[in-house]
Amino acid sequence: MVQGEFVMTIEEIYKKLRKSFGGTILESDLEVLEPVVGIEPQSIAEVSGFLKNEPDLKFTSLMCLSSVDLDEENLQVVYHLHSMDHNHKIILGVIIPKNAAKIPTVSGVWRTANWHEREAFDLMGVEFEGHPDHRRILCPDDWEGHPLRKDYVVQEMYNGLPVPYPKEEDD
Amino acid sequence: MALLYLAIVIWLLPLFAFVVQIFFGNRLPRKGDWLVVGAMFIDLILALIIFANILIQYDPGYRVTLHFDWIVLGTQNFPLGFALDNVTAVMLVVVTAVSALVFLYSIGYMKGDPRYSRYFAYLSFFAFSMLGLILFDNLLGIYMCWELVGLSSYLLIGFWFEKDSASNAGKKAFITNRVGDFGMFVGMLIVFYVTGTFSLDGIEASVVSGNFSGSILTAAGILLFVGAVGKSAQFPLHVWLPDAMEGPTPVSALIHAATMVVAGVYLVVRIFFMLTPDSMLVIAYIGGFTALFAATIALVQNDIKRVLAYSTISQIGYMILALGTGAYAAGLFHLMTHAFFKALLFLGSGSVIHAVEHAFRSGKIDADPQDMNNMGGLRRKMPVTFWTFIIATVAISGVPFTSGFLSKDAILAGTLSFAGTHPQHFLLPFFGFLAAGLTAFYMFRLVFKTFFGEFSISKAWGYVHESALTMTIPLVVLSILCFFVFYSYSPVSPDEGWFYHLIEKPEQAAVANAGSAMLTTGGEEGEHDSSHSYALIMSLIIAFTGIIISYKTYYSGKISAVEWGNMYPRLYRCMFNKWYVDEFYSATIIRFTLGWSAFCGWFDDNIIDRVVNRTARVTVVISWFNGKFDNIIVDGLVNGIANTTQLLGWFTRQVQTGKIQQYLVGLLIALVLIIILRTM
Amino acid sequence: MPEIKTDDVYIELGKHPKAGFATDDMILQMGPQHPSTHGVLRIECVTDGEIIKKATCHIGYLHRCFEKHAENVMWQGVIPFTDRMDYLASMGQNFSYVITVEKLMGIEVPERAEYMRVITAELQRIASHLMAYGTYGMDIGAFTPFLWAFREREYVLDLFEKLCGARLLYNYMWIGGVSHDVYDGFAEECMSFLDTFERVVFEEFNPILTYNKIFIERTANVGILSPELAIDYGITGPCLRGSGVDWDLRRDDPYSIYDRFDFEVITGKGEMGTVGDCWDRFMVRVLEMIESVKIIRQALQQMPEGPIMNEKIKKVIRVPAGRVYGRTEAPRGELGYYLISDGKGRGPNRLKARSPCFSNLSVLEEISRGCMLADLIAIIGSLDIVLGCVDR
Amino acid sequence: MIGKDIIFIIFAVITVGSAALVVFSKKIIYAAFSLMLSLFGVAALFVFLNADFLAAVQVIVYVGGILVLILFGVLLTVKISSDNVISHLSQRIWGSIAAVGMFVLIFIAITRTNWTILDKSEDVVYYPQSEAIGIQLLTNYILPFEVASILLLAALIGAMFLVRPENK
Amino acid sequence: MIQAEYYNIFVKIIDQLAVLDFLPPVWKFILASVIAALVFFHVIAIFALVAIWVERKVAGHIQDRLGPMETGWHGVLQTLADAIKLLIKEDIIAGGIDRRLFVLAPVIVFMTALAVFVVFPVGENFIVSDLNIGILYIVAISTLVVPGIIMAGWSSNNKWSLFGAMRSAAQIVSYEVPVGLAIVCAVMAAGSLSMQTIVESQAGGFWNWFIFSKFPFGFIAFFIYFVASLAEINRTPFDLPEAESEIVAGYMTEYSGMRWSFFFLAEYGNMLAVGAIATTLFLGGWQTPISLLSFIPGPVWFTAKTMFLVFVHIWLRWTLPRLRVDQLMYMCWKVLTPFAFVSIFGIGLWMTF
Amino acid sequence: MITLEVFLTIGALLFVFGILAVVTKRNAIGVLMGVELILNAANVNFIAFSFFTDTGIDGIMIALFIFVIAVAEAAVALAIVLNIFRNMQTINVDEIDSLKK
Repeated sequence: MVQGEFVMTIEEIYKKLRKSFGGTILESDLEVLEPVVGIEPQSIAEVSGFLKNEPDLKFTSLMCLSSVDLDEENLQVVYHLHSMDHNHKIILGVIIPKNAAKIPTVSGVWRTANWHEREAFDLMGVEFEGHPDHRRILCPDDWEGHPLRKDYVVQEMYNGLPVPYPKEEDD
Repeated sequence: MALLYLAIVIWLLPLFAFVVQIFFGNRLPRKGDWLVVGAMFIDLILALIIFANILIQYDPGYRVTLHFDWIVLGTQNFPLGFALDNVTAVMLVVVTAVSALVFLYSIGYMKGDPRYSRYFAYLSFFAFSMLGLILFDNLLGIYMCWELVGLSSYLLIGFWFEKDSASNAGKKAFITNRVGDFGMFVGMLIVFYVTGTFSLDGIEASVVSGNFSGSILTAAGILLFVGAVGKSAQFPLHVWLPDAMEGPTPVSALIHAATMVVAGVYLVVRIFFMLTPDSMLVIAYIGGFTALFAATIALVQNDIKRVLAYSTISQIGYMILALGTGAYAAGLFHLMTHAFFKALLFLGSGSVIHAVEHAFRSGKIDADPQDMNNMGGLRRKMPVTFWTFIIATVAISGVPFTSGFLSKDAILAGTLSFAGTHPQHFLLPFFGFLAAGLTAFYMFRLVFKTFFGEFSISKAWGYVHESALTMTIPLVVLSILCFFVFYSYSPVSPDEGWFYHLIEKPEQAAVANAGSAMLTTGGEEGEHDSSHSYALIMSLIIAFTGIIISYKTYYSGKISAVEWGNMYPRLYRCMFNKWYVDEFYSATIIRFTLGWSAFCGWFDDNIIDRVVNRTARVTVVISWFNGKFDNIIVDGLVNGIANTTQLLGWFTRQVQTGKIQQYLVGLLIALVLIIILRTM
Repeated sequence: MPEIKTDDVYIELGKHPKAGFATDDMILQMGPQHPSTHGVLRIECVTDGEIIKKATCHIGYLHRCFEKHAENVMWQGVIPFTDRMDYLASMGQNFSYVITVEKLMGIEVPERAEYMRVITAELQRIASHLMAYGTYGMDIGAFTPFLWAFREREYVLDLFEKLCGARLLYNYMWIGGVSHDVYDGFAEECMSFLDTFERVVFEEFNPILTYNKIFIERTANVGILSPELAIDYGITGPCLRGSGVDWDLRRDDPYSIYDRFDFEVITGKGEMGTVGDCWDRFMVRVLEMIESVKIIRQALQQMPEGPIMNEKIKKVIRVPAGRVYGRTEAPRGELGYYLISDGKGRGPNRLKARSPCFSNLSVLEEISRGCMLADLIAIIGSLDIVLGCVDR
Repeated sequence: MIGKDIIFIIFAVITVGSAALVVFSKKIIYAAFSLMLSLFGVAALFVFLNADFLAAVQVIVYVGGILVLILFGVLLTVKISSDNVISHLSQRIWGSIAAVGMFVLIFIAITRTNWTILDKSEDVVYYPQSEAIGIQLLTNYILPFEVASILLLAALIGAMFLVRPENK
Repeated sequence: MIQAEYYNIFVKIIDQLAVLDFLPPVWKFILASVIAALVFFHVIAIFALVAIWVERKVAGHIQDRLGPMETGWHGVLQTLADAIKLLIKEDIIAGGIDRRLFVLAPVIVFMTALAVFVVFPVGENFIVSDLNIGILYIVAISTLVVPGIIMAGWSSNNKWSLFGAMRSAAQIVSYEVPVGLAIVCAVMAAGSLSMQTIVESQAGGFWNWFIFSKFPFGFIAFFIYFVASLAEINRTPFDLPEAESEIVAGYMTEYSGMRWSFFFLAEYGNMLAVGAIATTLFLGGWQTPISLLSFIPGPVWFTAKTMFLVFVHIWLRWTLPRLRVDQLMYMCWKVLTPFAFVSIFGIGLWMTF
Repeated sequence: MITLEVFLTIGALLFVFGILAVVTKRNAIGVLMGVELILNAANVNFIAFSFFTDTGIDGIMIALFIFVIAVAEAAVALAIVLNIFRNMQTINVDEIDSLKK
């Protein structure tokens, strides 16, 4: 791995993205510890493809794909990208509303996204459009709800059995 | 008889090794080299056993044979046979000894080659072929093995076939040999036509009885000799041998110096009884001319292996010359001694090349490791190679106390006495002596340029080192064999040794029948007279002259080689370019062949194709009419029949259900009923 | 390995194959209780006789919703949960988490604690790779290496037990330092273990398994994972290096004090077959143990005296608001934590764990296609997954 | 020699009974294992007929070879819970009629024939039999022996050809 | 009828007993056979007990541990305790299993393991029945194990079992070829199919054993037999049919308790059997290696040689990994079988000249 | 008791059961088993005649050749059956009637 030759700072990458995609790249605060570059939900797949294939970016590796319950209305999907060739990083963030949590899949760009997106769907309820195998991954197929949401309530019965969850005594 | 069986075992062992090696070689540990080398050393031990037995018997007329039918075609029988006599035994020892040492040497030399096991398989195959050539007492068998050694030689020359030069050299050797073999084959056919047999005994019988004589015998002898010319690289078919040096150096040592190329000499020895005076003269002149001719070329070559190659041609010329002048034992003797010291020279040169090449590679220098101009001073880094090389050089130059002196002196004496009897052939000793002087000169030139002086490329000097033990051991063993004691008690006279006792000149029935006294003297008889001492003194003088001139030129620098070259520029250029023989061939024979094939191609394209196309056109027209007839008349009939059959078939199909079980049940019930009905 | 055309692989169940001798496809449920799935993994194999046409992984049998737990406990309370993720390499899991929190807090860790962290993490790597070595031998059918590896692993666990009282789930690394200082004689015991261990690897482990002809036949050229595929699937750790990718976070993205040590990054070279086959992945682990030995030796020699905890750390930790992604090279690959703090809560607002085994396992379906049943076992073993890490 | 008779009866019953099971068992796999028992019984009967060598060969060839082949065939083509393998009624009735007819005829033929004329003139016992068989195979039966080997080869090639994977 | 020569030591014993004179000879013969069968059953059972203990101890020491130590001196009674546990274990027959075949299968497998012991020449007069086709009998009987295993695998109604059965059947049927060819080598060298004659033709010192006397062909044949017999009895490195890491326990997956221990006993019986066959065919059976040691009785030699081979089995099992199916078949058809032909050819030439 | 007639009767029974298996089995492999039974019936007869009459070892030789034929037949027949299964997905002989169509 050749390092350091083409390392680009996050500002440079951000500028390059703005140049290529314009408005779909949202205004982002690049001053914090690990800045997140905001992306419009519909264009995430395109941007990802660009980031992976552009010769001086080459984000070949999707380190992590996280889903975040931001607040009452919104969810966020965060992509940690890393370039094995150039050893630079970028973090993309896509904010989507909770009631219509749909976002194009990036599993066509990085195949590792396949399982990560399934996990995000399973635990956070983000639907990935165009995903080849859109099923729950960790919870059983007939589980109700998405546990990592802040407003998640455990179902009382599962397959006719009470879920062993000690009810807190309110009074 | 037991010895003969042993000899056959010797013959078959390499074949076994070859078969195992070619199929399983890569899977064996160490890629199977131990198998081949081991087989060869067993061969050597067995050959030495045979040889010891021969020595103990000490019988010049010793000969056992074994015959069996090979092919029976109607009344015509083609037997094959093996014979073991003293010549064979000596040859067995020579071939197995040189082979075993060269095989051992190859382990070091070929280390790391990608086709290592294949190489040893080929070597083994060669040993098998060569031993067969020695053992057969039958022209047919000899011819078979003759071709097999040609094949293995071809395979080994072109062993590094990635190099164009190597593969071309292989082809060249093969094709040139074919020319000679064609002559040999015609000779064999003549022999067979006249005598009805290929067996040497049978031929001898008919020569002795006089049925096979005269000009046809001469022709047969010369034609057979043409084969020897090809294989032994005599003028004018010598062109392949220098090119054959493209093969691995051990191969050059084994095949193109010590064993295979002397097969021609061996063939002449085998057919010696049927040589008429005329054919012997032809042989003598070709041999003598080649000896001188090749020596002149060797004077000016710079490639170390090419010098040795031309030296080989020259030395074989010597042997042929000896046989042609009737010095039968001397020729054979030189064959044996030459095998050892020439193998040693080649292996030594291989060791040198190996070291130099390694040095160049390590020093990242792009230079020809075989060019003597790039060497020098190696004696300090490679003492074993140097000393053994010196011994061999001394031997080939004919310095006393060496084997080379014994054999070369015998040949020169033979030619001298021959010339004494027939003064009109004074050229033959002249050729011999001149070549001897030149030999001493160019061999010492080689030594001086290689081992003395300073290494030309000092950058690589640090990388030069002595070769591995597997390479130096054969050198030492062979160098020991260069001393006279193994061959004769006397350092000056070979006829006191076992060799001259065991190898006797056969009855030359053909000469006797020719009724000519012309060649009855000369050869062996001559050695006992005064010509022997003349020859001894003269050859000594000439050899030392050559050595001294060489020393002056290349060591002390008193004489400038460049000046010599400038003094006779045309001669130098001729010698340097090998007398333009190759160029002559390509201008005549090859050009003609290419032209003829171009003509044939044109003929095919323009005449034959045109005729064929016309024919096709006509066929198309005819078939159109045929088709119409077929469609309307024949098909109509056929379809009618088919429709009827289909209708009938439709009816029948309703009966059959397609279930074999039901048919079987029906069959059984019918069977039961029939039996009941019949028996009631 | 028999060649299977890609067309044949995606045959609908029950549909008749186009080529070959017609047998019905068999659906084989391997696991969740199976000796060599290394835990409760279920693989649904569509097989044609012994040949796997498709192997689909079903995971989640060990799912504990670690991330949900983390949202409900204090900052320090997460550490024991991380222990239980990759229970064979708990130190590495602790390490990654505390580094992430410290990064967000922006605090320094005392030198001595850094050295202790590196030493224990590398010892843990040895223990974990020993486990991988042993179980892989058992997958291939050799039982003895397993026990030999366990014998060595015992020494490591003994060291840990003496150090922090626990043998498996240590809770050793705390935010701002480590929980226990070394006891007297730790360095000597450690050194003596390292000396014997190096010899044992070369004189015992390699002859009985690594260079065993049958073992090589079974693992070389099996389950070939090309570098491109590996990166595409987010494979990390020894599996990635087994594919010949020269990538190690300890060297390429140094954290803690790893930039002070001299060690090599082992990559697969295709010594016995193709680069990226099972043997390469296996061999990378074996050699990495030796590299870990080197690191520990250096660390033991350099270790300074001093405190083991940052004094500024209070019982109740306040972490400023922010987001941070911290990653380390755990024994099984890149272990990353994406940590979000809102600056108010007692614990993380969101903690996403990016576990190496999760990504590593996802490639199984791709590389096991067309191999034989026995090869599937070999491939799973060579990926060296821990289901606690996959399912979290 | 009442003991010998009892053993003989046991084996005869096993042979014939399991042959009947082959016919009447509903599962093909039962039929296959019954066939094994029947073939084994035949081998036992060979021992009673002083043909030890043949008995061993019978077990090797039939049980070790043919039966395993049949079992493989069964396992490759039939699902474990496969259904009735006996064909429909009319087929069975007609088949039974034919078979019983055959048996009655053969049995009548056996009982009516006077076998005594064929009885052995002397007690020639070929012993050990394997040697005699070997000698016969390479002398009188050399031609059938060679033909049989060619037949086996042809069958081998034919079988391999038939089940080879088709090239697309 | 049965022309067996009465080497049978049991028949001799029965003949000696005056109490039994009222019985007709055939009954005596049957009685002798029953006694012999009982004796050999117990031989196998006891051998299995010992062998399991030995295997555990050897395994333990190979693996740097002690093995069983608690029950009895160095754990000698451990196997016995296990055996009792197995005997009193619940006999589980799961639902969906084909009951008849499931019950029959271990019986067939164990029977075949037992039946081969009839022709082993343990000593000069110590053989149950010296059949003149002895070795052929062994080959024939051992083929019966294949249907037994298929039966077990099929009737379990479990895919792992079926896998194990198919693997086992394919493996045994394939390896029968090199085994048969290797046996033919010994038979050719001895010129007889009778086990006792084969042993007798190796008399007079260890250089007359076929492994040495027909060197190297005898050795090749022995080696092929040894390797292939490992495969025949499903021992490591050929234990694919019961490879626990791949197919759980192969055809034995659904078995438990006594039925399972029948398979287990059969495995150890088979170990003993192939060891004994190899001893008989290649290692001179009960013959002494050198005449100096002829005071030691034949059965001791026979047992010692057999036990040594059994020990090698155990040793290999704890050292080697397992082959894959295709490698197994490669080994059989492309390595062992050709070399077996070579050695047959070699011994043929040897015997001709 | 053990006479030629007994063996011939056993042979006849085997033969008849073989015939029955051939004609009543719906499964092609069942049919094959029937064929094996028939061949065994023939073998029993051959050996019986060889033992009880003066024909020497010839019966045994013929039986040996019948083995060979049985092996060849079984191999080829199974290959055919498997091929049929490949092409038609069934080995039920009632359904294999493409000859009819």
